[in-house]
Amino acid sequence: METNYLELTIGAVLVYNFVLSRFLGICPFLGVSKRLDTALGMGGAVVFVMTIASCATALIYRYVTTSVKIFGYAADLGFLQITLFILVIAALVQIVEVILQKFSPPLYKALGIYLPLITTNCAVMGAATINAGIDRGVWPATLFGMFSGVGFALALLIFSGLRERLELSQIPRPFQGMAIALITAGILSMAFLGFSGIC
Amino acid sequence: MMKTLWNDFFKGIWRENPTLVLLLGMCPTLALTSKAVNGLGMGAATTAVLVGSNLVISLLKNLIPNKVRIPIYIVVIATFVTIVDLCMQAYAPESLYNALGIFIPLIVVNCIVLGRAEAFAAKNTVIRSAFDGLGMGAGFTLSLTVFGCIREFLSTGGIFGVTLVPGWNFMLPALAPGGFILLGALLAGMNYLNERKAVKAGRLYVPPQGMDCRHCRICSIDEK
Amino acid sequence: MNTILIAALVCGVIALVSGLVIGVASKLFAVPSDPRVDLVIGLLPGANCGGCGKAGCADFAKSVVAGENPPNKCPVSSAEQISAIAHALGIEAGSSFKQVAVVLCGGDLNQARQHTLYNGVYDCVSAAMVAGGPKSCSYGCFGMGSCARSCPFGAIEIINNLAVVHPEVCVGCGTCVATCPRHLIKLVPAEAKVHIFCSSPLKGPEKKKVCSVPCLGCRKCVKAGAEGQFTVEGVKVSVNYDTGENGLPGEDVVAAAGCPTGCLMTVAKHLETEYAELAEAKKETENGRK
Amino acid sequence: MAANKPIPPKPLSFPGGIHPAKDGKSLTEKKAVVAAPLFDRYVVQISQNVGAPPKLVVKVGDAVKKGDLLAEASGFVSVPLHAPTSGVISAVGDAPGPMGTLVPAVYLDADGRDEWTANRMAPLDWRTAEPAELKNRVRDAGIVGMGGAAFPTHVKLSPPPDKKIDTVILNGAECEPYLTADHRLMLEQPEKVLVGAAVMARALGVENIFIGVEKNKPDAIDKLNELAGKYGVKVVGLKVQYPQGSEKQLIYALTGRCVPEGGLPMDAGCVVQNVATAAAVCDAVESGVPLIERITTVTGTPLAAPGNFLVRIGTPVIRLVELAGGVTEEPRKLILGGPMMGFAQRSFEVPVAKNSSGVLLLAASEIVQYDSAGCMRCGMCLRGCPMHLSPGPLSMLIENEKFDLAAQNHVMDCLECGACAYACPAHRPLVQHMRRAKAEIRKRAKK
Amino acid sequence: MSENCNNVKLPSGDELILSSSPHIHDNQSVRKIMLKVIVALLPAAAAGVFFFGLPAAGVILLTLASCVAAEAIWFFLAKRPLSPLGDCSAALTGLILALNLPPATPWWVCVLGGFLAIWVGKQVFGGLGHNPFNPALVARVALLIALPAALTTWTPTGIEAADSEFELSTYATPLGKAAMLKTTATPHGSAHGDIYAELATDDAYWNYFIGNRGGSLGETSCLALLIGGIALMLMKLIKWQIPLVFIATVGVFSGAVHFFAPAMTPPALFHLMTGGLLLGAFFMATDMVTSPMTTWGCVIFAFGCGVITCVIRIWGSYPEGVSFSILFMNALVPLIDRMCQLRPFGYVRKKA
Amino acid sequence: MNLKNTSNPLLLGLILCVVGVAAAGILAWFDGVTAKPKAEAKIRKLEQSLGRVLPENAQVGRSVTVDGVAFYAATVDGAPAGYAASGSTTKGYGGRIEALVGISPDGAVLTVAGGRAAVLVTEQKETPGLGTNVCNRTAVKTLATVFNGSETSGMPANRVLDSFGGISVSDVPLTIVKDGGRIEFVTGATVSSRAMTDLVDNVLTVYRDNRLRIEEATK
Ligand SMILES: Cc1cc2nc3c(=O)[nH]c(=O)nc-3n(C[C@H](O)[C@H](O)[C@H](O)COP(=O)(O)O)c2cc1C
Ligand SMILES: Cc1cc2nc3c(=O)[nH]c(=O)nc-3n(C[C@H](O)[C@H](O)[C@H](O)COP(=O)(O)O)c2cc1C
Ligand SMILES: Cc1cc2nc3c(=O)[nH]c(=O)nc-3n(C[C@H](O)[C@H](O)[C@H](O)COP(=O)(O)O)c2cc1C
Ligand SMILES: Cc1cc2nc3c(=O)[nH]c(=O)nc-3n(C[C@H](O)[C@H](O)[C@H](O)CO)c2cc1C
Ligand code: SF4
Ligand code: SF4
Ligand code: SF4
Ligand code: SF4
Ligand code: FES
Repeated sequence: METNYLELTIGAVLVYNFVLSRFLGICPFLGVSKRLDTALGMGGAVVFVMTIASCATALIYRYVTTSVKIFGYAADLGFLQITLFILVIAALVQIVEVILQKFSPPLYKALGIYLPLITTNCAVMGAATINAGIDRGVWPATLFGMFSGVGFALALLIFSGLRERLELSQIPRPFQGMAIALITAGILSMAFLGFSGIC
Repeated sequence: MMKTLWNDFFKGIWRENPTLVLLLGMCPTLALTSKAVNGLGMGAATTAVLVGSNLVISLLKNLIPNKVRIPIYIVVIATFVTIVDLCMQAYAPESLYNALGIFIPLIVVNCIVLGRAEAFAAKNTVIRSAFDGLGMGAGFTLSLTVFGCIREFLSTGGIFGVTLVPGWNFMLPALAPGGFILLGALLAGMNYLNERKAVKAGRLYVPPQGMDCRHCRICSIDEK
Repeated sequence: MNTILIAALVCGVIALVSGLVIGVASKLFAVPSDPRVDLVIGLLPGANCGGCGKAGCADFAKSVVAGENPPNKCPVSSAEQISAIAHALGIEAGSSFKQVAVVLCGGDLNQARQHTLYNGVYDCVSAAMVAGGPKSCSYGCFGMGSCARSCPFGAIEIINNLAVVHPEVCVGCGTCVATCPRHLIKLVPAEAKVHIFCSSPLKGPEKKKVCSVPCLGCRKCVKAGAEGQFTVEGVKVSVNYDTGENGLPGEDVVAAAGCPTGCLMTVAKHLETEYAELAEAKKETENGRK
Repeated sequence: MAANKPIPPKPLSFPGGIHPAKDGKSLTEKKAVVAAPLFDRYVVQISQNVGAPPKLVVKVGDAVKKGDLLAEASGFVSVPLHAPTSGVISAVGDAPGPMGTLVPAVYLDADGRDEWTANRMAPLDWRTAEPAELKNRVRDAGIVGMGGAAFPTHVKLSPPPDKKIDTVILNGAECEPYLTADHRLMLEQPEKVLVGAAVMARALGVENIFIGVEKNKPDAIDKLNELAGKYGVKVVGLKVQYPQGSEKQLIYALTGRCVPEGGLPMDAGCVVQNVATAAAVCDAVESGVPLIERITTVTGTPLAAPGNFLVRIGTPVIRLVELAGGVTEEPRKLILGGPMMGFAQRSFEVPVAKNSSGVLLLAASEIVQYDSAGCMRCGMCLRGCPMHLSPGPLSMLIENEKFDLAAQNHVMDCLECGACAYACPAHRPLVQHMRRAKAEIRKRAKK
Repeated sequence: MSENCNNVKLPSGDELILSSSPHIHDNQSVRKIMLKVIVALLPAAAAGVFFFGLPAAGVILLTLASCVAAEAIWFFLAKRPLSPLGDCSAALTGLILALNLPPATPWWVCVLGGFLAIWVGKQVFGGLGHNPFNPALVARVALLIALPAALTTWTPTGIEAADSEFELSTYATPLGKAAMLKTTATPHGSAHGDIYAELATDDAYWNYFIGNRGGSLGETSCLALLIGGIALMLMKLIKWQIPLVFIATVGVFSGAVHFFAPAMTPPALFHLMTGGLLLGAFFMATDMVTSPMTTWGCVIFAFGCGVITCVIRIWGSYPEGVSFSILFMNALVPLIDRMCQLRPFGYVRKKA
Repeated sequence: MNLKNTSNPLLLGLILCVVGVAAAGILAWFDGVTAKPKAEAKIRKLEQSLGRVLPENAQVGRSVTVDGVAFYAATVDGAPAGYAASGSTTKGYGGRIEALVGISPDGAVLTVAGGRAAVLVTEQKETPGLGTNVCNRTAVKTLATVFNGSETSGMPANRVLDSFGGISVSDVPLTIVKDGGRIEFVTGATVSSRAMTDLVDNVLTVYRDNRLRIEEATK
């Protein structure tokens, strides 16, 4: 279990960036990066959801799937992990959405449209699975989820800036659209490789 | 009937290929194709889940209330994913299982699977849904394997672990940046061919601008 | 067996709670939505391209339902898709009266004199602001394709420095009409096949100096056509697109009129001649290379 | 309000701007103004002012005298038009205009007698005349801004009551390369310029009068200084830097005030007038002469004898070229105005208008072609832009027709001064882009 | 209307050129700028050839040629005129790439690098001016991760090689040595602070300054780079803020780390004089296409480059971080540009 | 029956609950079904890798962990045949490297089938194409080997790892050739080579210092 929080956070944001080196959450990364403002909204939403989802799934992992005891019978429910994680994440997202809608319409307006997109996003589930895979405690897991989200948001922000610039370039016809976006993402991920080893 | 089924199957392979045309499920596409075997394995696993979930959901489609259909789809899909996971733990070669890693659980959130459940299985018959799942899965597998072959060949000079060009060693295509760049180049190539075809046919061709969500509107449909 | 029971229990409880919460929440916070929006979303191509000026297809669908935007604002939808939407919403968009655009100028590279050497942005609007652009005819098409670029459907092609609308692709959205700095583009009924490809109001001899296919104002067509098929404004003759009782002029009128310059033409013929000229030019350059 | 603040120490310059290496002024700056002879035909464009075009009051066949009304003002922002000589109206119709399109014009065949009209306006004593009287005179004389914009001068002299004007600035900067008309005017008729300034100050009820002159005209500064005291005018030498003559930059250089974004000089408490305008005002007031002739620089290396000429409004440019000795080398560009802001012409038939301060011919070797290559983001245009815009990125936006974003990035503040395009190593047609965007945005705003 | 004026015919309207104002231009062009930068790089290239011998000249020529060839082939494939080749930017990219490669780079790596730079780094984005990343660096980093062995095989300079004690097979650059010490230095090591002594002697510094050290072809000679860089600054072709802030940030940052933890990293001067800092700061971070346009933007950009360079050098697994830092900050340029937008003259903040 | 449009929360919850219960049931049952193969696979995995660094036919017995090194005792026909030791180092270029080292009872690195030294890296993060050349034993499969069926089943060769063959406790401390020792290294990947040397060195040192304890514990 990691105890070095600095390493945990820097690692999550830069070195093992979810999008650019772990290949998680590519779909929203490519899909919601056309404009800077939408990228900002999506980034915020992902940080938010990843934090609470990592916390919730870590709790489930710790207190249900690995060590549930009912009527004195213990069972290893490892096989339920996937089902429970995704169920909890989906429900959580829906609940957050309705609550936001009710109690903070401005925030809902800013983040609302991105929330459902996050359910079908590898990043959230990925963070939960990684946490479970190395048996992280609830607190580090939450932190990991949050900073992985920050890493995602950072990559998304940078990428959307680049794409706004690309939009003004005379991209050769076959490369227009997704193709150039992917190539740019590749070079961006190359730049992030430089951080390897700093933790 | 046969024709419909054939159509359901075949559209996933080329016309609506989930990776190359719809640009869905990008994470496994990029993460698991540094080797052709991994692509094939991931494709097979996803296909199994797709067929299974499509079957079950089209069976249950009338019993599923609209309000909770997404959680139910998810549970069904998650069940199949877990089954695949358990099978792989038990029977698959260890190296493959390790290579696929967390991407097996992540099939759950693959937009292709959920998207087919929502867009096809929930509206069509069991048989058609099965064929649809099979076709989409085959398309996914095919593109992953082909892309895997390309990356593997360019980086190690071999395919499926068999060296064809001894001494070739060029790591870039196998690493994250190379994956992105190669996929981009591949798309550009497809765009070029499609555009040429379209021009010949006198049509207008717009290169895909982003992922194509017309087959999975999970994200937008729940917009209250 | 224990495991199965416990698993079922745990999963059941969590699922029950989720279901309850979702159910209760959706009840409590229900926001009424217009089912037609979903309908339109379903009919749109879902490219989420933003080409319509909205944040995405869903946003656009809302504005269509609200009547803020006509369905044909979506640049990706085909004509059928658009009419399907219009049909679904009961809007009479393009179903009864289809219009297409036509560029009323026939002076291409080979026929109209370029007046000066132009050096600047290759764009009609910009060129028009530099001493009226390079074309000798102050009313002719620059052929720099501002309209073609603005057309969301790619219906306009620039052939031999002249804009030509492909009527089968054009959906009549009118974007190009607003773009052309020379106001050469007109929306006409789709049935109109015959046009006078000249927009200059100048006198015949003056036009003759700068262009070999001007409308000289000889009125042969007016005589050949039925009553009300053409309108005359000063020297300028044009097809009357407000279909009167005699309808629009057809090919027979073209044949009967025997237009001395050939600016009275069908669209098909126009395209045909332009393509032929293009092929000619290509052949020449190839020969030149050999 | 900026207007009430005391005038801070003068910067005598402004941030940004460029120094054209070859300013071409030496071709004509030593050439005294020569009055052009009477030609046999004048083509007077009807609309020579910003605002509503004047209404024609003559018809074909009418005989007119010099100074007779050809068209009368049709609104507040409109000025009358006068006959440049005596003769017969031979036609009313289209003539090549300065923007390349055909514009309505009056063709006046001179009778060679050049007789003044009978109802010529009476001289006024400006020291005693009412401000309103002076303003009316300025309007009746058909005076518009002769520095380039052709904005009716009397409008500028009638600020709305909520704007406090405390300074009149005469623009003698003449920062445009090649042009020396204002320079010669200030040198040869300083008295007229100063009187004009005083007249306008009186019309506005203002004490503070500046004349800003770039320091590359030391003789003109000296000349003005000799007489300036008499009229309470302060002559200020300014740093030689293009576009020093642009009113916003000039106001900043002279007073340290900034005209707020989208504002007018009066928002900074100033009224800026060209020196030629002032001279025309002087003529109108002191001798009742309407604006029918002006000093124009006819220059360019292809010309045999470039010089400054006193020409009547409506003279076709071809006559001026002949007057300047004809060409010794084939000119490839004809420009009305200076090389930085002037308009390329498609024909030598265009007539001189009230705001034509120069006629410039360029030979092939002097022309640098524009290129559609991409912006290199080198930032040279940023350094040159007197309005602190980012012309490079703006032009990219405009090229991609993102006019909304261009508007957000302040393209409407562009002066079209050309400093950016001058500096751009990629030879991008930046000003043309700006112009298109401004037109497009105005069009959209109207909708 | 061709009236005769004296002896020369006036052009009939057809031959008059129409264009927008302004009608005169500064005597500046892309080609001239690129050629000037190429000339400014010649001292560094010459130093490289002097210290590393003829193979280095081969690398320079080959890389340069392959960049130009790659651009020509691209234009040919895209059926576009070859005229943009004349702007010399491909040649400059090639030269800079060559100066970034080890002196003994195999020929095929040079060729591959040229194509990567021009195709992946530049032309797919639309060519000169459109590329968000520095093409030479894209190629250099791609090669580094693709062929780490080829790109980390250093050769000693001719002078060093003549030194008989020298081990040729295991040659490492000064930064490489520092990095190795980094991994071997145990936290509780006794030789606290002295471990870098050998790398930071006066003698060593002199060698670093003139360029008698291992490293990429053109990065070794501080002297040659300073000559070229300062010339560019004086000609105002590069914004002086970038090199200055970049170098100062590295100096201050590494100096501070060395001050507080001498075992962590060598002194600041070592950092300034070794590796590709000067080459990067003067010639690569300043590429106008890929750096911010405004003054403050440049300052932020250069500061970011400096910090990331130090972070990678001190904590990262790569011995050198200049390439990565510039590439990373290139990605941030659109955001920086947005942050540092200029206010128009007379701008008034709209009241909210 | 069509429940599509129900919005009764209780019913919704119930339906979801039923689905959940069913899913959980199926999964639990399936988990039971695959329990045995899974366990076998796990054992197979360990044995496979352990087996590769031990003599043929060796049986893996009890294990003990001393100073971070795990020793698995092995016997051949009941007689002690040495240990498979799982050690690690953090001096790799990418950080931690883990490897299995087969050692004989008297503390020498074993030589296994095909004359390979019994050193097998199980986890590493070295630079692909550089450090991995030091760590990985990758068989070069070519078309020829595939068609001839002559794929070697044993361990592929690796110059650095194989140079550990026969090295024994008496050779400690180990150094690479470059530093004057006996262990091979890969130019350009000295760091990784040193790290491997350090790893084996550590394993042997621990064995030398705790031999009796280990023998005792794994009896
Ligand atoms: C729409 C418009 C309204 C103007 N109104 C006034 C005005 O009320 N008072 C004034 O002094 N100048 C006014 N001006 C004139 C400008 O201040 C300025 O002198 C004119 O645009 C010419 O400037 P330029 O030659 O620098 O382009 C107005 C100009 C325009 C275009
Ligand atoms: C870039 C630029 C440069 C200008 N240069 C001069 C100049 O040199 N002399 C001048 O009188 N007016 C110049 N003007 C016009 C002035 O801004 C202003 O319109 C004029 O001084 C107002 O006086 P007027 O109305 O009498 O013409 C320039 C305008 C711009 C936008
Ligand atoms: C991108 C990069 C990756 C590297 N990866 C490794 C590695 O995985 N293992 C290693 O031993 N050295 C690696 N090195 C090289 C070390 O930095 C060091 O230079 C080298 O090990 C010493 O070189 P030598 O073997 O020639 O003495 C790498 C260097 C670079 C630039
Ligand atoms: C000061 C200066 C520095 C440059 N630096 C580089 C560089 O580091 N790498 C490069 O590929 N091109 C460089 N160029 C050339 C040019 O800008 C580059 O090819 C463009 O990025 C291609 O679009 C430089 C140009 C200048 C003027
Ligand atoms: S822009 Fe013009 S040509 Fe294109 S579809 Fe609309 S009307 Fe037709
Ligand atoms: S029709 Fe109008 S917009 Fe189109 S090319 Fe011709 S001039 Fe340009
Ligand atoms: S023309 Fe406009 S953008 Fe260019 S320098 Fe002048 S004010 Fe700035
Ligand atoms: S001067 Fe030209 S190339 Fe440089 S930034 Fe401006 S527009 Fe771009
Ligand atoms: S596959 Fe879509 S986010 Fe990962």
